[in-house]
Amino acid sequence: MTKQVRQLDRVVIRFAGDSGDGMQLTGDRFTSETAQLGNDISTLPNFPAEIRAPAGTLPGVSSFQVHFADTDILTPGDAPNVLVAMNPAALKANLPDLPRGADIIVNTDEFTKRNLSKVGYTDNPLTDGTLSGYSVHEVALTSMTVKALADFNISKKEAERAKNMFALGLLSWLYSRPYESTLAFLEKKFASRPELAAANIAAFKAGWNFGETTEDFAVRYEVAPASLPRGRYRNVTGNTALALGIVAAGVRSGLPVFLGAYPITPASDILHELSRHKRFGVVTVQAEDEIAAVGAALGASYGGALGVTTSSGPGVALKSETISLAVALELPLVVIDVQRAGPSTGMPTKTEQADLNLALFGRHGEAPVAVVAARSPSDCFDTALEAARIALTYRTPVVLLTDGYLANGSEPWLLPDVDQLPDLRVEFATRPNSDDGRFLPYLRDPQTLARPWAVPGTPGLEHRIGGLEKADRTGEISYDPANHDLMVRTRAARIEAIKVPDVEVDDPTGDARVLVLGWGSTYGPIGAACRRLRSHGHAVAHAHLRHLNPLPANLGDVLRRYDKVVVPEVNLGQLAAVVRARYLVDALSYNQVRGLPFTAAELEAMLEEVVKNA
Amino acid sequence: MTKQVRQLDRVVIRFAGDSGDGMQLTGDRFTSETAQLGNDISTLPNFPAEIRAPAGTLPGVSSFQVHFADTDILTPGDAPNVLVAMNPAALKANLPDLPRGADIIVNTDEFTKRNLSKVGYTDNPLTDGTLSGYSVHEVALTSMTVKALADFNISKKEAERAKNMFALGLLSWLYSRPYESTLAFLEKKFASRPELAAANIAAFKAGWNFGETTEDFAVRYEVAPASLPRGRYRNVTGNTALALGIVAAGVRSGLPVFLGAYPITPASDILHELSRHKRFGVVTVQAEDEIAAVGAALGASYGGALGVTTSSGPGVALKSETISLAVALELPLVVIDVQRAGPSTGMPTKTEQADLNLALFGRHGEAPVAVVAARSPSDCFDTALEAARIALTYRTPVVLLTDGYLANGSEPWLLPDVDQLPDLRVEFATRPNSDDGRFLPYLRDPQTLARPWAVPGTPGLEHRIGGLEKADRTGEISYDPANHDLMVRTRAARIEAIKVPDVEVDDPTGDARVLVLGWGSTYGPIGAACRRLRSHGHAVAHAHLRHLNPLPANLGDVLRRYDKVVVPEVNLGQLAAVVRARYLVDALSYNQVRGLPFTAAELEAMLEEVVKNA
Amino acid sequence: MPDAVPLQLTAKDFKSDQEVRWCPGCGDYAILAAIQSFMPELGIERERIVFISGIGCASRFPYYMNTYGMHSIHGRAPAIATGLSVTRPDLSVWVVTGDGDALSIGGNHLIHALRRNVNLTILLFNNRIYGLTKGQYSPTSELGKITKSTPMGSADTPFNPLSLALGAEATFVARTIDSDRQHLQSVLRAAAEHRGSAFVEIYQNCNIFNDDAFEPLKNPATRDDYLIRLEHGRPITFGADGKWCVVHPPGGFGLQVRPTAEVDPDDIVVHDAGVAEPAYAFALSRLAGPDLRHTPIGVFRKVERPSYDDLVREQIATAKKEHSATPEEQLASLLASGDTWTID
Amino acid sequence: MPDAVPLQLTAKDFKSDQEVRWCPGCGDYAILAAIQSFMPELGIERERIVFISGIGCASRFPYYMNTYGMHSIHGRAPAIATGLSVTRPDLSVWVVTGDGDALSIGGNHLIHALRRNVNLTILLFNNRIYGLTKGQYSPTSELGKITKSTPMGSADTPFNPLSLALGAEATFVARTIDSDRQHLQSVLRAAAEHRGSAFVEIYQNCNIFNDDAFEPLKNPATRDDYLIRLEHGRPITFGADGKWCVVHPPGGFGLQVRPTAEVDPDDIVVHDAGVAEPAYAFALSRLAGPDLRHTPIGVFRKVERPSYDDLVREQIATAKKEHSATPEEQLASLLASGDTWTID
Ligand SMILES: Cc1ncc(C[n+]2csc(CCOP(=O)(O)OP(=O)(O)O)c2C)c(N)n1
Ligand SMILES: Cc1ncc(C[n+]2csc(CCOP(=O)(O)OP(=O)(O)O)c2C)c(N)n1
Ligand code: SF4
Ligand code: SF4
Ligand SMILES: [Mg+2]
Ligand SMILES: [Mg+2]
Repeated sequence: MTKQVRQLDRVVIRFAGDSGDGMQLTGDRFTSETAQLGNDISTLPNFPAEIRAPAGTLPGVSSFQVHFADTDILTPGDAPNVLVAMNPAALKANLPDLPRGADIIVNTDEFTKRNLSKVGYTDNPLTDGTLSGYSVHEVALTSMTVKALADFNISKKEAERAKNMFALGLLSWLYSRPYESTLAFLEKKFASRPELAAANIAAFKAGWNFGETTEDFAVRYEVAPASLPRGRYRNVTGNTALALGIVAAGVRSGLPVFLGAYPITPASDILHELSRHKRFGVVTVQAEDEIAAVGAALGASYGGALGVTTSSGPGVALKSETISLAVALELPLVVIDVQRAGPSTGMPTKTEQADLNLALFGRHGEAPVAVVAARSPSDCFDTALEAARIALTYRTPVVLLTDGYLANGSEPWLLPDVDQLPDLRVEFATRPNSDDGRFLPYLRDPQTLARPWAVPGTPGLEHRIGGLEKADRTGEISYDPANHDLMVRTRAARIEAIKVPDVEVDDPTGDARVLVLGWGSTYGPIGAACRRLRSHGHAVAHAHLRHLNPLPANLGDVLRRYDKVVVPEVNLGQLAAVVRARYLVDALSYNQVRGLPFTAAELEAMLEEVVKNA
Repeated sequence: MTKQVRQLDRVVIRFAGDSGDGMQLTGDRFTSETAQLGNDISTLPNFPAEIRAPAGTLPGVSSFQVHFADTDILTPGDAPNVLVAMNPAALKANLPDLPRGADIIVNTDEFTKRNLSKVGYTDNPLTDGTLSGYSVHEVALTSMTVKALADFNISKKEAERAKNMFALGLLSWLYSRPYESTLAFLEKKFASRPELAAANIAAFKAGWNFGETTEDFAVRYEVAPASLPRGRYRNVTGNTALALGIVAAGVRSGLPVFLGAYPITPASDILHELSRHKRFGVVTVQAEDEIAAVGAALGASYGGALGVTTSSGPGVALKSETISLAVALELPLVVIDVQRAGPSTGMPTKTEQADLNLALFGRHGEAPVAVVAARSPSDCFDTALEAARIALTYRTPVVLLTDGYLANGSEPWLLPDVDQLPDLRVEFATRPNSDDGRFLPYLRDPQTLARPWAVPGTPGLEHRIGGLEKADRTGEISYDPANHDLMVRTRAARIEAIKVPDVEVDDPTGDARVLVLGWGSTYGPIGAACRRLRSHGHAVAHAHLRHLNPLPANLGDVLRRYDKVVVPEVNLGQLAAVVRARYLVDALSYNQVRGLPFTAAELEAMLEEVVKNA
Repeated sequence: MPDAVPLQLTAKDFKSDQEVRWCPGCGDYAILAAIQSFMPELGIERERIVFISGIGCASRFPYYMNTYGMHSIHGRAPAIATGLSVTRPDLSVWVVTGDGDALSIGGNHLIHALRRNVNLTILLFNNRIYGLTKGQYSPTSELGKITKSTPMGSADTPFNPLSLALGAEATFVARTIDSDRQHLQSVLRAAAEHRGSAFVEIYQNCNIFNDDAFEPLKNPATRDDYLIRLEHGRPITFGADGKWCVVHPPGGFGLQVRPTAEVDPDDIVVHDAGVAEPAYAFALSRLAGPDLRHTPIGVFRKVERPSYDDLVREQIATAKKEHSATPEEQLASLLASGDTWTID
Repeated sequence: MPDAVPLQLTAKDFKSDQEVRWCPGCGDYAILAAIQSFMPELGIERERIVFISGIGCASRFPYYMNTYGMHSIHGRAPAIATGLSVTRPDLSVWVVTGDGDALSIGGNHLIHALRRNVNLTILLFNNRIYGLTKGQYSPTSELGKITKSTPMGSADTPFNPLSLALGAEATFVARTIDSDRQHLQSVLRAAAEHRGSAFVEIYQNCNIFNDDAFEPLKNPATRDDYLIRLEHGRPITFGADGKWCVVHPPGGFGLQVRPTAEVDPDDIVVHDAGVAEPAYAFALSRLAGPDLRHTPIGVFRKVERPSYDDLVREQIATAKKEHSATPEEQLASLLASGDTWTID
């Protein structure tokens, strides 16, 4: 029987199940099928908190949300249109996020008394009316999968595990996804166990066919391709893009990359990824702690490598003293902070933007560093290159801020042309730089105010540097009051002198009176909210900062051009305070600190108020 | 022969010599003789940089400046009226600070070819006109001392060493100081070596008599007592006052004091002082590093002690992650930062105010703490008590900022009446605090928003705390988005809710249009500059902050009352940025970062400009 | 119930109301159960027992104990516990830590706690992996270990935690294993009795990221020939009816395993945890090979040395003895010490 | 002069233009002179030599060497040097540190550098005190030490730096003393030859805050009976015409000093720095008493083990070998890895 086909412009699906149910993989596959089809995409995984919980419990729920559309989109979507719930825990944990009317596909096999009680369901939600108002599709995913795989000689456990492929097949059918890449993927994944590959493929097809045949799904959906810029795309997470950006920085600078890192959620994957690219001369050292990690990176920079260190808040705090040394030594250093919810251990798997103050002000003495932030998963690639450019050109530590949302979220990435990437080559000092034939390690380049990078091994430039105050030009230890004042101001001027592009303002109609100023991962939700407001006839402008220190030269003018400036942040107003202090503009701070990204909807509602009253 | 006696209202004397010449002791003694006489006093030692330098070299110069007057004074004085130079290095190092016309007393014995060349004097400054314009008194201090002590059976070295007492005797005569206390001091100091005591006393008297008899000193000076509040006084340095304040906090709270510290200049003396007061139940642990030091202090607080940790910038930076834990645990903790010149190792023996940002913002996540700062050496005592009050009452980390200038500077201190000191007694939780008989470790006091302090050993209140986000009231681990937002805002509200006194404004005429806002050790120079301006008929107001977080409730109003607000800081404008962001007042930032306190003169000059153009 | 805890405690009394959240099958469960059922033996009221941990799977431990507890930050538990132990002699303070927590980021605090001999019982759950952060190698992972962060194998020689502790002047050093509750409890017993720092390494299986790391010590086929149970005062023999023994080759250094049959019984090393000289325990700590063959478990070393906190408190007591005045009076005279003068 | 440094270097070539600023009489002067005059022996160009230090009096060392140098921050030199050594195999990297710098705040970095066996020569100037901060006790100060921070005496048992290093898997461990230039240089020679981490403790006199700490080892009246000079392959005897010797009591553990006359020559321990088993060097490290009696100096241990940085570079080399394309080409294919799709 053929089914009715309905066109949709956008869909948000959330796959949810137990940690063991392979929801991340299922989401990944659906995402890549969807990519093949040319939709724009944004995804967001949601892992269980640090510690693994017993199977079937609420803390054990893992989910993956994918938003795809026929236009370009900016966020993984506020609320799912479809929830795939592999067990009662997944249903209970995700139901609150579901708008009435949404579709729910549940794996009925798991709704046993025992499983229900595990999550505190006294009655069965499938029958007690809990789900009234939703369109529920009850599917015996496990048993149907097992039945479908009866003839394969694989264990029962293995057959059951394939249920996620059954679900994927069903959803792929429902949204008319091309499945070739998934079949290929499964072949590859289970290359060593052909029967398992075959079984999973069979499960996938069984799911697809189930959709085709069952009465339960009367309509089938299609989402037309989005008109995105031409080119080759891949889907990429923030952590992967960041790691690739570091590799690219090594290639484009011609310098070896040294990563000193100590594992920490959600930054560890950068270490994992970079440790796999040794062929690029990338050295990764898992240090004994964060202090050693940044110390080793600084030592490598001293030797002429691109020193990089990655961590999250607690670890970055520990690096503070050594970053201050790097400020005094004036050597390149890239410090990556994948922010998570604090203070202290906080909620390691949850996102937050509350380390901006730490990056800007978290050192003793006057120790200014450059600070940049990425706005989207794929932007992490460009931001990494920009951080490396600043570090290498200006011989300074650069703090690069991302967060858990960017780190694990993904989006399609238009692959850059390698030759078009910035040229990051540097010149090491090779000969004395003063007329009297002496080498002056703190004699500066008049443009960049950078001092020469004279690496050990260079004959005739032997010199000593350290954390004590240094005399201008000679770099010798100096306690001279005037020299200290000069050096303190010079270190500040060095950072202010960094050339950064003007901030662009997205103000289509040009007559907006309210400006929304953001930084980092709020780019998506703010952008989406502004679009919605405009679609409702409200004029609103959006400026988003990549450079947080120094700030773009035009920022002051931009801010003063608007009657009202709103700064939404996933902290208590850290950027707002900076711009208020700097430009004396009465920037309004809007904050939610829930360990989650903003939803476009809440920003839209908040901004609508502001716009109306502006 | 009797000499002419001239009355002076104020004198600034600087004793300068080699590290080995005992200048600090000489200055201390002169100071205490002066105190006995009832002058107001302010002193400032200047130690050679960390590493000891060879004798007679410039880096080896050590000096002690004492300012005394017949009125109350606020600073050690900008420039000495009298320089006592024990060797060529001392002369060369200090001459630049000397106004023409000043008196210079030099120890001619040390002006040998060898010593001169050591400091790069080709000719003898005593003869080559270098000192024209100064009134120079050439005194053969060493040889006269040795001669005077010929009959004592002490070594030649010991006799020579007594030359500082000769100099002290001379200066004591010159300024008509009472010397009984010094003689008593010497008796005590050399109790074990009576002949040495006698010799030093003899040297002192020889110096005194030399003044009486020599032609070179035609006039003798007197400085009348100042009219200071009645009471018992002692001279005290900032570090000592701070340590005594901590001891007092222990006594007044009835809690054992635990100090976890790792030595660092200029904070080490607090550890040394507190380690001598074990009879008050003060436990001092020299930890393996700063992280262990603050950790141990936090552990002690957890157990019901007053946990304190002392350090300077580099060490405080290292404590950041643990302070963030203390914010999450909501336990009392006093973190003392004796600021020194940074960044990195900087100039350890030099003063600076550049750790304010670190104290306010130097932690990952939203981790607000209370911040207070001392304004003068004796004020360190009161500030320590205030830090303890806030920590104990509100169960929060408190950062107490002083600096090298306060730490080593001294002034007369009107001894407080112990019973009048604040009552710091606290109540530990002893029983469950919820109706259902459960103990809720994060159920707050409605006034203070403090949670109960339930120390181990309390039956029935067994509970677990940690760095992960906690559910409101129960304190159990929570990843709930709304709860995190609530807790983040509550931790901020907790600090904002701390009751701190309004800031007082010193605006005698009440018609000033310019307000000078300061914090910490700039109190003296700013105050002195304002007095001078007023004496020249300029109206200027001065407000000085002890509380930097939370800020006094009236600060906003105060700032808005004036046309112009100037914020002088020994950093690049850290407080200025805070008040600009908070109150949107166009506060003017004035900065000198030379490792030295401001001089009243430079502030006067700067402020005069501002006042004129206001 | 607030007051009056009956001192007849049972394991149940030490279970907190928190749901235990380790992966099913994790060795931590067995250790938790063993400790909970051992606790009553201490004869100490629950409220006087404190567990302080760092960060890691192991460090979740305090949440599951119905005592006082602090889940602190990564690597710092020994430092925090030192502050508590020094100021609260009435408490029984336990540190629970992992191989990364104790030996990687926390290495410095651990060795300093041991040399100071602070009154602490330190339980190191060694699974030779970073569990919580999902499987990077740790300072106890074997050389060449392939993990997420070392796709071509780790390049660092691991620490031998017991050798490190002995090099750091530890007075009590022991090893036990998650799978043998009885042995684990016997070691806890000895550790709890020790005044000063008691360092206990517990081999713990992480079945998710480093499964079967200690398999040869558990597998019936191998364990007898691999595991050496140390018993104070007894000759060191092991294997099926003691077919192996440990000897101390004359002239040679270190210890050796020989077939008991071929050895003069007098030459078999008689285990003495009380040997003042740490060289013996050190030699024992080197006996096991990388393949875990000849792994001694039990108490390697147990010697008396004044504990840091006892000495510190003695000084306080001595200082106090000399003074009879009230604290306020003493404070007043302290403030007024040195030269003072009066203005009136 | 920029280019062409003559490889016939002299001590003078290694003196920087900085005025040396230690207290007159400080043991650091002697060490500096010894090292400057030893350097030419290395046969390495000055520019390929790097000294990295932490903070402390000892750590001022790099300023006085006319090589590359970094005076870093307190305790972190081994970590910083690790990053340099791993990325720059062409350099000779030296770490200079003090007992506080290396063993107090820097303890963790030190023990990890040693277990990794990073190519570093680590010189620990041990004066058993904090010199730069003016005289607090250090982790090597004797128990009961009275200092500014311990007016009633320190309560912590000191580290034995060599025992700690051996417990941390060090491959090269030696001790020497500031007052004996010849011995100091012989130890530097052995250390410089060693591939991996060479750990050298140098007893150094701080004549200001801990004068004569090593007096018994220098005083003609005592030194012969106190100091034991280890020589590889030679029986360990010392004292006036070797009247003392070191034996290894059968059955017993550790080592003992006996009158040579009373000992069968075959029972005298023949020093072998190459013993694989660290238990021997460990026993040697325990020989000296708190009064410094029977203090061995020389190379305790020198064994081969692949160095961390060599292994890391091998992995890089292996990974590179498999690829011939240009970095740009490889990067392009890396970026395009995984599922990609094209929109046109
Ligand atoms: C300062 C800091 N750095 C890093 C982390 C991330 N982290 C948490 S636990 C851990 C290591 C866990 O390994 P282990 O101590 O062996 O405990 P296990 O999980 O294996 O029981 C790391 C690196 C952190 N929480 N804090
Ligand atoms: C982070 C930090 N903490 C503390 C200090 C202060 N400090 C400088 S050197 C030193 C110890 C010096 O002792 P040691 O390492 O033995 O060197 P020595 O001066 O004896 O040669 C200390 C505590 C510092 N500079 N930085
Ligand atoms: S990851 Fe390993 S150590 Fe952690 S809970 Fe799971 S099994 Fe246990
Ligand atoms: S303080 Fe001691 S170690 Fe430092 S320079 Fe002086 S004598 Fe040498
Ligand atoms: Mg582990
Ligand atoms: Mg030292």
